[in-house]
Amino acid sequence: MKSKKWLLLMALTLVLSMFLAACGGSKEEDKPAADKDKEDDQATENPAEEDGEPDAEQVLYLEERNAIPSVDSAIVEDQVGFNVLNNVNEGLYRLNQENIAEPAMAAEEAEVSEDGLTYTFKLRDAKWSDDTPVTAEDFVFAWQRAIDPATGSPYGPFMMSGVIKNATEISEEKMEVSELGVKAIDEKTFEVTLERPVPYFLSLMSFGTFYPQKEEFVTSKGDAYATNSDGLLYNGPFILTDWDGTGDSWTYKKNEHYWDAENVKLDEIHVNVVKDSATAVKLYQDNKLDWARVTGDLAMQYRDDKEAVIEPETSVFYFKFNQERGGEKTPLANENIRKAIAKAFEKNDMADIVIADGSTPANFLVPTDFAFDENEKDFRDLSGDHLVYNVEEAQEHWKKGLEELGVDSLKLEILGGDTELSKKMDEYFKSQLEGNLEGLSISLKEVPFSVRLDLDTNQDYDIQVSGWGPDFQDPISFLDLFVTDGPNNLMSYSNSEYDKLIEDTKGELAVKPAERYEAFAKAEKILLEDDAAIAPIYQRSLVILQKPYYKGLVRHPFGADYSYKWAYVSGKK
Amino acid sequence: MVKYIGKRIVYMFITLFLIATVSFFLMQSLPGSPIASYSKLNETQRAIVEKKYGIDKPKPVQYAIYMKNLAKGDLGTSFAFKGKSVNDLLASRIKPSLILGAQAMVFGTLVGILLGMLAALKQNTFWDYGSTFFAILGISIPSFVFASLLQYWIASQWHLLPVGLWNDGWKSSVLPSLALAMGPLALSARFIRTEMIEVLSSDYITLAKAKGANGFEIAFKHAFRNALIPLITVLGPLAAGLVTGSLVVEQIFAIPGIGEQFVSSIMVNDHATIMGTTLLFSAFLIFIIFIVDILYGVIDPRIRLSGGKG
Amino acid sequence: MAEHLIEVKNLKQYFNVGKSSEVRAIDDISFSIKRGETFGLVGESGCGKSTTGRTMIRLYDATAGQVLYDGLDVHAPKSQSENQTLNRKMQMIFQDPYASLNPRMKVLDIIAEGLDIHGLVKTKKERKERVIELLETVGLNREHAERYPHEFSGGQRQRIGIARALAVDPEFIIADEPISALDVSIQAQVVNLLKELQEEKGLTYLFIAHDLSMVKYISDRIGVMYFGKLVEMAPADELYRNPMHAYTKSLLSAIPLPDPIYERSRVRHPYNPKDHQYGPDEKVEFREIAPEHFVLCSEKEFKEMQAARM
Amino acid sequence: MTKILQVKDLELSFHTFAGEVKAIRGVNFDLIKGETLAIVGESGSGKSVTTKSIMRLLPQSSAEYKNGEILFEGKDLTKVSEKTMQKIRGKDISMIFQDPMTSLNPTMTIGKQIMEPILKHQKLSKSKALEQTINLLNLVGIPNAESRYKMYPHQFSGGQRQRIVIAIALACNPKILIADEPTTALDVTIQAQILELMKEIQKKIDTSIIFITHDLGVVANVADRVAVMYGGKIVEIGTVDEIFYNPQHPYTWGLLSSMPSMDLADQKLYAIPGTPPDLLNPPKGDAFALRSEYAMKIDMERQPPFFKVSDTHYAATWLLHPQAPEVEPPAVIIERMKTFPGSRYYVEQTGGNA
Amino acid sequence: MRNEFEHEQLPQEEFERITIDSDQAERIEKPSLSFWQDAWLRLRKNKAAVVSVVVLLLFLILALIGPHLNGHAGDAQNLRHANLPPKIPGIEKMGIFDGVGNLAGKKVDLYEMKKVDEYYWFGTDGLGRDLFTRLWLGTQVSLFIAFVAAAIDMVIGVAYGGISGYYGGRTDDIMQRIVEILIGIPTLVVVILMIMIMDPGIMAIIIAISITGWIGMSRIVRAQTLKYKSQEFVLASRTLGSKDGKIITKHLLPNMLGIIIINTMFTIPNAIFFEAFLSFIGIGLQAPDASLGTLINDGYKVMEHQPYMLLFPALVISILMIAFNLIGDGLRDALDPKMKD
Repeated sequence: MKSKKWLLLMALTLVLSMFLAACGGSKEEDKPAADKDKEDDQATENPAEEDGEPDAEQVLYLEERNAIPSVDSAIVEDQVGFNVLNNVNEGLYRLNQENIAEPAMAAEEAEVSEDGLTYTFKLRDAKWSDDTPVTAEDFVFAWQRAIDPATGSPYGPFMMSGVIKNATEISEEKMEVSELGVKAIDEKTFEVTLERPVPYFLSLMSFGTFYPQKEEFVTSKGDAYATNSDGLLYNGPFILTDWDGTGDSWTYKKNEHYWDAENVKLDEIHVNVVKDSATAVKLYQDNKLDWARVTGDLAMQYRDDKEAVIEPETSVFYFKFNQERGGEKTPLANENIRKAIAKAFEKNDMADIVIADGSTPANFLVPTDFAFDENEKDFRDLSGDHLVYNVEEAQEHWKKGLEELGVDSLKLEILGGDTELSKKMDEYFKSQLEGNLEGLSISLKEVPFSVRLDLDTNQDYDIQVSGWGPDFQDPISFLDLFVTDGPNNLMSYSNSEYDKLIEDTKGELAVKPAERYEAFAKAEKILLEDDAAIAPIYQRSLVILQKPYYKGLVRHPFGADYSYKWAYVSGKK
Repeated sequence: MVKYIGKRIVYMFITLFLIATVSFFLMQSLPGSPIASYSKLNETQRAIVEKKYGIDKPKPVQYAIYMKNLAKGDLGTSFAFKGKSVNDLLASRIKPSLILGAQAMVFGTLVGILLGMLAALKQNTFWDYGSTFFAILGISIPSFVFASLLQYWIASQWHLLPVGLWNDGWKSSVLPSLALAMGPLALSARFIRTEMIEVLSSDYITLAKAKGANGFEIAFKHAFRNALIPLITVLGPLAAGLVTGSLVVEQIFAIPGIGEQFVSSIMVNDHATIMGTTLLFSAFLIFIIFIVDILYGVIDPRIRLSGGKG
Repeated sequence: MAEHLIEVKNLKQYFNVGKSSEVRAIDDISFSIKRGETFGLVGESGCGKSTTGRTMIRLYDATAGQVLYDGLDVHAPKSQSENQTLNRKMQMIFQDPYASLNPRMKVLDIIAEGLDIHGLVKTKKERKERVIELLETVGLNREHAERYPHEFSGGQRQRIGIARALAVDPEFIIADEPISALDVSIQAQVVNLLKELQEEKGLTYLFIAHDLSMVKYISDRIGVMYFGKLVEMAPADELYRNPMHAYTKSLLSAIPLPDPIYERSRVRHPYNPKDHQYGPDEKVEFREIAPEHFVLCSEKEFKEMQAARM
Repeated sequence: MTKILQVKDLELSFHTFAGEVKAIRGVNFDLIKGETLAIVGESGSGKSVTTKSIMRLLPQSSAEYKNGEILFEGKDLTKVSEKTMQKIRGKDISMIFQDPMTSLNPTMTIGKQIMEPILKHQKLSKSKALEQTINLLNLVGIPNAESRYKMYPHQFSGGQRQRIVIAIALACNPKILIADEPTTALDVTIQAQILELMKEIQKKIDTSIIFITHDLGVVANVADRVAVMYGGKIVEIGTVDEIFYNPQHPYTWGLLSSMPSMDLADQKLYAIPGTPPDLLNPPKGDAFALRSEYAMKIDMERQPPFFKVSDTHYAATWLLHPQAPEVEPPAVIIERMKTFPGSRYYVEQTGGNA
Repeated sequence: MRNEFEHEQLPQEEFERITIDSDQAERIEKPSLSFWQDAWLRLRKNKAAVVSVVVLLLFLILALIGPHLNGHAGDAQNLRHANLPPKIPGIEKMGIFDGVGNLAGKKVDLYEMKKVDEYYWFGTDGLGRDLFTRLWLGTQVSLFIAFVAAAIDMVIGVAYGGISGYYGGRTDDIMQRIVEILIGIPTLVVVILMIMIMDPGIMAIIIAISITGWIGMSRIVRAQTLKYKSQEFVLASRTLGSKDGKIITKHLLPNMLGIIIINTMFTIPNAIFFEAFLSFIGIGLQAPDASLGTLINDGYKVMEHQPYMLLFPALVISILMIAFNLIGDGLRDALDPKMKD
């Protein structure tokens, strides 16, 4: 109890002293199958020092918030699945401890053709867990499988379309699968042909969708492929055991066939699904877990615990303003109304007191500490702040907007999630917006994630609290969302200048990094400052409780969340 | 009797069929498509996936297919656990729930019966008020509040038992079972008390007294069994209550049970799993009610022997 | 105007027809009641005597046969007004003084119910006065009108029940064991009242009872029922003096009288239906053995009885 | 003339939420070995309570012995311990209840129910007890006892159940058998059988019977002596002939004359007016006075003491006080008195109806 | 007393015959009490029930006026005042409710620290809203849901059970088959599904709770109808020519009213529980509506650190449930001592 009192004191002290910078924000409860936004962040290393001798017993107990829906690399679309894949399989590249993609199944850096369209990978002498070698054919098979529409891979077409040659056409059944731009030159040489130069292509290579699959094994398993721990072949640091496909617990065991097995220190990792954060914390305190996420109101209580780690993420949350609902223009089609709302809520207090888990206020779309230009300069320093909280300006816009619409009051609905935190935030928004904008009344609609997706798809909302986590390390991962008719636009926003800028970054600017980043900055300004198409709210952080003896955990800013490859136990009694 | 059982079994199947039908169409009116979460799919893929799951067909056809599969015992394929059969999913989740439920039921009714007997035999004494108050608390305090109190004190503070998870052998099951048992315990305590008091005032108890039976003999040889028989009738509702309780108790104690699974499936619109779980719950409940009816006949000689008449 | 106010012809009342649990509560009985007469119906519990009364007043639909009231078939479909008339003319007094009065209604409203239904009073005042008049008729007073049934003793309640029946000015009253739930001293009050009313208003009674001495006292003619059949019917004195059917004899011989000397010498004649030893083709029917004295018997028995009577 | 049981000045109250109900207000009687004493009275007169108080079967929470004693074999049953009472119940004193449908445990075989007191009080072996059970069943006239003792109560008819209850009561050859309206719920033919059975058994085992009933016919049939109860008191007690042919209390008159006799068909029945007294607030004087046409001033003020009519016959009515005016009983009573030698209306009958 | 008396000499006028007025014999001594007056007397004797009624009334009044008692609006957010512990003027001097919270194992007056002059009687939540006000607003909502749901259950249950029982025969057969099927569906499953299908909110919860909630009532009413319709007073009414409607409204319903009320008394806490349960698993009310369930849900997460957030709503809900149950028990004893179950 003492430590808890101490925590409370700390928490409140923080609140009082406005000592925000250091602490992160909170995090929104992870949703099952949170596909839309694969939230990730910035690779953060544990504060735990890397020194200390590993203990004799190398066993860890971890939690996940959800069960594993699938470990078929073509099918996986959720955080848990990608996380598992990252630790039991390996692609051509793997993010290292510094979160830099380095060759993994590839023996060395890829050879890139001058036009940036052809990548040739030399594979290392790696083996599957059944002691057979990993070959170039395995990549060809896996990638083709992922793009084959019959597979129903959510990420295959999403990641490959417009990147790998003919991917778009194949996914729309306009071409044969075999025409995908991949080729096994020989057993150990794999060649990829791109549609156009893609500057961030190599960072994709660590992404689960691009992992190899052994055709013989996949075919022999048929429908049972990847449905339990025996239904999968492993080429990563660990193998999966005790997973029955639907269960709430599983175990990672060290993969003796892994090429870099000597650097893998952990023998076993036991994972249990714990859906309730309070329970997870209790289990952690009871030493049943060595590591636990702390979400919701609890985050505030624990963010200053001495075993707490705040992991800033790369997920950004924002209001989506729907400009057209049910075929009719909404008041949000009015630019001034959007700007008014975007500037009318205080973000600092919100991050610090309402969310209170270390999350930081966001005046941007592309998160901080995520994308860097060639000079290692953060994209944020290039682009600056947009739509900063400013009541006076907001009220001016509001007055103007109402005049333009010819009304003196508006009733709008905010669509939000049904988690504890989103509800709390929604209430905060309601209070702030109604308080600052006279004549505005907000109704809240809080629904489960699946329902929200449905309403989003049908554009059946006014304002939606939405978020996005990147799948690869490039601003395009965010900015591509809002191009006209983009699959994630779903709010009838359209600005041709913006579209053009984004198109340019994919085309002519693809090989001009500096100009490309400038274009991104300009696009972001149009999206936020000029059009207020969306209104940024915060960039998320995650509070983690981690035992001091748990060392070497690597968190990734995109793709899978964690690598356990380098983790170890040191100093556990 | 055999004829009666046969008839009941037929009724059970009709009931299940109707429940399946109703829940199928209820499911269809749930907002959001079951593959809404497959949002990254393009049109082509979506069409293919819908075809794969058969949800591209008209509703009546889907219904017919579902029913046909159901008749074969096939509950379909989960949408959330990609490509896995709902049968497997439920099978893997039912065990912890059953263990908890059975333990809670046995413990709850046994202790409840004891408390109820105590209250009835010591009517209007401290024991009566005590156990009645306890029963009222048990009925009044929501299971999730009780579960979290147990977890907080016994596990978090005193470290007597695990906080949660399902990997500590029998220890894991103690607290959640206790939390679940509270409802049946309180209900059966109240029920037995009422029944006992009624039985104790009946003529045959007076006759037993007139025979010279002592307090113990009266309570246990004469009153107990007669007070117990009606308790069987509430076993059904009690079992249903366990299902309710298990939803949150499993969540609070992080137990991979079916109740917890049910809530998750609802959150992600996993139609097939929701349907499957609903049917499983219903079948369970119907079966319990059926067993209760049969048991009633077996235990109460009045019904047992007149059963032949139909 | 027919001599017989009521004619019951081949009345049958079966419950659960066609099922294995079929009960022949009334099995083809016929009798008639003259205007102003009291017809007693006796028999042991379950013999069908109450069912006969209830069927006659249309509380049950008859399985077969007819009940003619003043020539009008009671069970045949009729116009609203004919129904209303029948409801007024035939009334019933019930057995259980505790169950026959609605515990939630004041005596005033209980008695006035018939008045209200048939629109016999116009104003509230008239209504109340009529009720008080009725109360006084049955030996109660105006103070009782505002009270609830539970405040009355059994005898008083039974009189309230009579007042309720009288409210609609009936011609024919079915008294269904009206005294069997009352204490001896109270029984006389009720029986006297019924007799007085009969004299005053010229009522016709069907008096159902299992107490033979009271039935004899009040009835002009008596019918004896045994397992749904009328076994003997005769004027009261005749029946008691010359019981013919073995069952009647047995019944009469079983009654203890408040006369120790008689009791010391009373011999009981047990009845065993098997003693009749009817042959397969013997016709067992109602035969008139003496004027107005009918017995259910075979031809052979008939002759024996006649011989015995001589 | 051994007095096997003496009830002296017994007073007993129930505490109900409405107040104290004085159910028994001073009851005195003796029970003589081998006799049948009938207690008659209407419902609420206290007859059942009296017998239950002998057995101490009243709820301890609400019933209170206010005064008096119940002497059985030198012990005051109102004072002995519950343990002692348990030894007496079923062994020395046993009881038969009114409703045979509810007085047997529905979930226990009748054999077990009969064996229970045998095993408890006689310490016999199981097989001996079973043997005795079967004998008892035969005794009370249950055929095929050997096979039927394993059956449950609901498999027997009402009359048979009452026989079984009697068998239970007789299991230990009790000194006193209390029968609380044992035939009220039965049909008249069954009633006759049960009464015969009881008389027969009494002869066999020489037990004393307290027989409670409201049916004067039954009383006339079974009783040696009769006690008439009214309003929580015994108002008249005497031999059966004295009560039926020379009654002294106006209430007894009322009871006897309110029953139609088979002969006097067309005479109007005598009806006792009014309703029994409310024992929550019992009247000050004679409880019956308010319903009596023979009431005197003193009846309203003082409870009458017992006046002796004969050595065996007492009645509690002021009418027997020497100062009381001579009253004429109802005609029916006079008819009865005419047959009783020693009554004031006795008429020597030449033909004699001995 | 039974021995020989010396007959006491008494004044002769004592033995004057008197005539008792026959009305006297029929007089009823007791004051006239209707069934309800009688029940009320009995209920009054039940201490637990009386206390419960008082508590319940108190809570009802507080639910109505509580939100206006201390000048804080239920939806007024003040982030500077977030997460304050309870502080009540007057009582604060006694060392409880003094605004002191635990910080780093030390007791610190958080009000002083945050320079808050106002009093928050039950503290504030994470958005700085006054919990006292919100608690009673929440109680309002919970009670509203419970009362409306119970009323709907009652109306449907009574109608269904009444029709089924009264008309009997085939109607009854069919209606009972339907009920049998409904019983086979786990209530909770239906409730959750209904909530998901409807637009979330108070109405959805009410409908979801009512959708199977009436079954219990209908069974009881049916059983009662079956019992009463063959009672002699109903038969008497039929022989007088009463129409079905009259029989139902004048004879059956008044007699069943007691049991209906009792059952409703048990339905209400059930509905309160269901609402709380749904809120607890996260599919209950929409913010900013608060109910006891949502308040408990908020409090549960932080029970170790801000126990007051859980304590007050949990106390209120438990006391309400206990009160309803005890009143139900009391009513059962008062209205129908013989009633089982």
